[in-house]
Amino acid sequence: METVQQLRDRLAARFPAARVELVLNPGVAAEHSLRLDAALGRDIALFLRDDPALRLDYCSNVTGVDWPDKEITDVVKTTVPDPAGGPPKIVEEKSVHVQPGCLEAVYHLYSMSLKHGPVVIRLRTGNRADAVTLPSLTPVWRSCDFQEREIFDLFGIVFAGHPDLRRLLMWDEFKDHPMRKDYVEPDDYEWEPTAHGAVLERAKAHQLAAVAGVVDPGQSSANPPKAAPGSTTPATTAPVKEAKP
Amino acid sequence: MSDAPQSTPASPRPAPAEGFPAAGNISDADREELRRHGILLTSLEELYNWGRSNSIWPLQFGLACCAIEMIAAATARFDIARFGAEIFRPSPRQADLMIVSGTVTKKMAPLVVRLWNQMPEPKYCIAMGACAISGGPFKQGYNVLKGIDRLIPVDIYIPGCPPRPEALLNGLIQLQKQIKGEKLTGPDAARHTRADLPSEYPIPAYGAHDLEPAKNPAVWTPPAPPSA
Amino acid sequence: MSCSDFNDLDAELTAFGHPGGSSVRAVHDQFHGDLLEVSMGPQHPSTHGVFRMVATLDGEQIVKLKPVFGYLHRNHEKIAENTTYLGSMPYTDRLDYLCSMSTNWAYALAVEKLSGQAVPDRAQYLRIIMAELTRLVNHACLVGFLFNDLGTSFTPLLYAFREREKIIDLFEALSGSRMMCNYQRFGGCRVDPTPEWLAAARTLVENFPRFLDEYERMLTGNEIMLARTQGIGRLDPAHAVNAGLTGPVLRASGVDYDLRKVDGYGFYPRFDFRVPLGAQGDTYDRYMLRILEMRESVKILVQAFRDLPGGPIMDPKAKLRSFRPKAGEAYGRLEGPKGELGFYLISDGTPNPYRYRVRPPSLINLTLLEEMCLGHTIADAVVILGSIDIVLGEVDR
Amino acid sequence: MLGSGIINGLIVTAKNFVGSYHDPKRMVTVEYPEQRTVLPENYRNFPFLISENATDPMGTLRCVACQICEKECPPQCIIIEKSKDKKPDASGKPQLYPAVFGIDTSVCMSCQICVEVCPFDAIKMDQVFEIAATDRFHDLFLTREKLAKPNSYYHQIHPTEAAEVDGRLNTERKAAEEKAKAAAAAKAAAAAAKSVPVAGVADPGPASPRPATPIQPASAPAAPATSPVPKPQDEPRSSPAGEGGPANPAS
Repeated sequence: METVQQLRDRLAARFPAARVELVLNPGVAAEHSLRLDAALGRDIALFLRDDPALRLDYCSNVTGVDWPDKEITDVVKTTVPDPAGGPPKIVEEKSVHVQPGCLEAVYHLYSMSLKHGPVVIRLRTGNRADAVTLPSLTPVWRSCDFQEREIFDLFGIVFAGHPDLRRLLMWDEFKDHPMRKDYVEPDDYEWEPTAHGAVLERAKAHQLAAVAGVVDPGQSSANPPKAAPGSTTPATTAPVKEAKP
Repeated sequence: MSDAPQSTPASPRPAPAEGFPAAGNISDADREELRRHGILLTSLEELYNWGRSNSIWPLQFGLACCAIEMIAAATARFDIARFGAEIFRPSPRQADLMIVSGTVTKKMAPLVVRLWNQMPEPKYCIAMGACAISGGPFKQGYNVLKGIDRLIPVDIYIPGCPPRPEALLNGLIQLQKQIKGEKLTGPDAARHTRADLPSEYPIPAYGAHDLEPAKNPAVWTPPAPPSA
Repeated sequence: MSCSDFNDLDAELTAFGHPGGSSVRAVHDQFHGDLLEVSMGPQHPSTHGVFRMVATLDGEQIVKLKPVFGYLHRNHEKIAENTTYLGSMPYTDRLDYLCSMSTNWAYALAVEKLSGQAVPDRAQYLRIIMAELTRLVNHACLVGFLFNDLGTSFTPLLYAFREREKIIDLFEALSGSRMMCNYQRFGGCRVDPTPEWLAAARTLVENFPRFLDEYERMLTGNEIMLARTQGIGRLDPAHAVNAGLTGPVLRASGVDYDLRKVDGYGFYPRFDFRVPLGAQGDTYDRYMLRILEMRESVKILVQAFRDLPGGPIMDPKAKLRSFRPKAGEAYGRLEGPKGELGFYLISDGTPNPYRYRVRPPSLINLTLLEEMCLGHTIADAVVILGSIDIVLGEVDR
Repeated sequence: MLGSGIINGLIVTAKNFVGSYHDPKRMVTVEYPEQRTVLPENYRNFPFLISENATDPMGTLRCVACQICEKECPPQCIIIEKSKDKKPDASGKPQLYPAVFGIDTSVCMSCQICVEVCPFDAIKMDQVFEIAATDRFHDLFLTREKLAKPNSYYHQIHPTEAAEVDGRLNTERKAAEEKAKAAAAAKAAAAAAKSVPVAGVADPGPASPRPATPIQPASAPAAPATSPVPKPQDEPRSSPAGEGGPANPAS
């Protein structure tokens, strides 16, 4: 099979409008990947599937990856010659800029008929808040069906053109995307006898909140849920007690 | 009553002046002595509890890894049928015992409570394995309920990940002992005989971030952590 | 309704473009009945755990079936991203809890690909022994569960569990736990088996074909089984490949794709074994394929015991604590008993993986469940689900 | 012939049914509270702490509160608080000790990682499994008093592994001894004497996983990190009560 570099060149020639970047993998595995232009993602995927030399008919793994906003400190070193004739000084200029985060979908493609692979392709969203739409590759490979639903559920990438885009693992009423790096899970830290590290911090925060009466022991959660008394409990002999002081 | 505790030392019986003592006052040693002579003494309460404790029908309800060990306990090698508990009922209406075998996720928790509510009294709950007791290794997960005892009362906790089938049998024997000791009348009567105690528990709803409510304060009363 | 009727129906469905959405209408138009929605599970004796199917029925025929997941979603990936590489190893036991040994290996394989660790020869052989023993356990139990779904009350499962107990006794004697072995490490295995253990394992493997013969005599010729599995849940190869199905389900449709041959991971290229393939792609083929795979596994095991070399079982450079692979990513996969089990890891140079993803074969093999069930009765859906072989710990993770 | 497959299947089950009456090998049931499976030596369930001396378990814990296991435990079920003062260990060196050591068995998954990372051989895997309780907050949280078990108990449950560990520790201690001869000599000898399994010193009591099982002292003496042989696979894994096998522990 051709190398990823050759494949990149071939794709660039075939899709001149698309931006196809080579993403080098610095690790030992050295499985380099191709970052595709999201707008033309599905066309390129179809090409990869149907090209006779590639025949990538099997999409094995679809993964979401969250890349949060990152603060990057740039250090620019400039050499200033000393006017007095001494050795030139090195002046460092620091500047901080925020690299905007994004969400990424990674597809591992193999060929079952030609028995080669993997070709790793990546699609990136514009940011993590509102521009989170990517083209769905489920029409190309049916195996993306559940995996794209899972990514929609856990990361919040919206796959345009997916036939049945619903949450896969969490319930439909759930609002968060828990696999994102900045997700805070609900507060149920009443009984943590062996807490240390991050868990201890959360347990202490829970204790403080309980003492201050902020958290209702019956309904504690990191994000106070909206009250829905009618829907929560059916008629029973033991209604949930209100908060004890 | 061959399985009366044999280790009880022969305590002096309550010294009847004449005649025979009332059935309730006979010590275990005396009763064992009588049994050897072919006389069975019992009370209605004991007979009732004996029957119940030896035909506990569990709900056929597996959640995760521990369910495989529960199935293993029902197969030939461990043979839970020796305890009268082999009839795993698929319907909660016919079951006496709910073995919560595995991780209870928040998505599953309302259904577990509903199944519990559908079981008729007297009913018992065994939390089998670390996950059912406390969330276990998956405790810090966002979708994992940290212990089924936040929502329903649990009678026996069997730790282990997963517990051996023998450990499940051991828990079942403990439950049988508990059932045999239950009183039907009086102030310390068993849960199912008392009208003031609930047999149904509120079913939490799916909320935007968590279950609502995430716990039932009527059954969930954790003490202060020991190291705090 | 006899088998031939179903074949006619199949032909008609193909004419209407089966599988796919249009066949829903086709079946509906054919029967003109009122539709009934049935929710099976998550508490149902034959859904193999907390799996739920929402089936729309016309009479007893399925016209629509939607699987619902997540009742055992216990956040394995999130927890793994907050713990060390080694700390995730015991969690992989709990993914596919019937086959902890091969799940361990899949994870170790991915981490070794990420960090470039070498594995000594003896450990490679031990891994193959454990993986194939696991395959025996899984397939034997699967057949037992499948017959439970067909309506036998527990008997084949009792036979399967009798054999399973023997094998997991071996696992327990070696690794200390019946199910959660936690046996593989990055760069080798944890415990070296004694000669007595190996002798006991060899005896077991040599006796296993006898069990298989008994099992087959009891089950394979059973007319009720034949009537209920042949022609049921057909799956054509093109759809199966496109839907990413792997493992015995794919090979039952006749696609020759076994990672032990394709990737040749571990020392599998040194072994002589066949990859059984099905012809019809129906439930019966999936059942027979499991039996044949067990026989091939026995062949592999016999060779492994014969050739097992001496030497160390751990890479001497491997270290247990403060393990930090270089930044990068790797996707490691192997042929688990249920299909392609893959781990995708992104390292950022810290002790914890930045991204940890499991490619669950059980979940992706369910992609075509609806298409396989369309036009069959609700009782057949149970059997089809049983023949796909899912474990909910892996489906929902 | 139609139906012959079913009849064949019935013949198989009938064979097993009849066979189980005359062939004890086919009776696989272990009647649990009366009979017990012989747990393999490598079996692990919940950790415990090793103390050198059965009479003073709290004073002779091997643990030096380094907190490595607390950090490495995947489900974080261990809590350790270091002591303020130091106590001499077996080789006479002053060491910290755990003022608080707790394991929440309602979380522990017996993965053995704490044992593998412990550099002091202070925490080992136990074999108890009958600890079902009615109150998880108190009964299932094991404090250091409940966790400490003497070294002789360790020898009883994992003989091969314990002999290897003791050999290693003794070598280390001898090396330490040579460095600091005078004061340490007496203590090291005492430790070496203690580490030999002494019947009757340890009383595992109700926690013992197999009270009536005789310990085979000669199970693969030279092999490192061994696993015992399971019984031949067709036999039931236990002896019937009252035939020289495990006595009835239920009485």
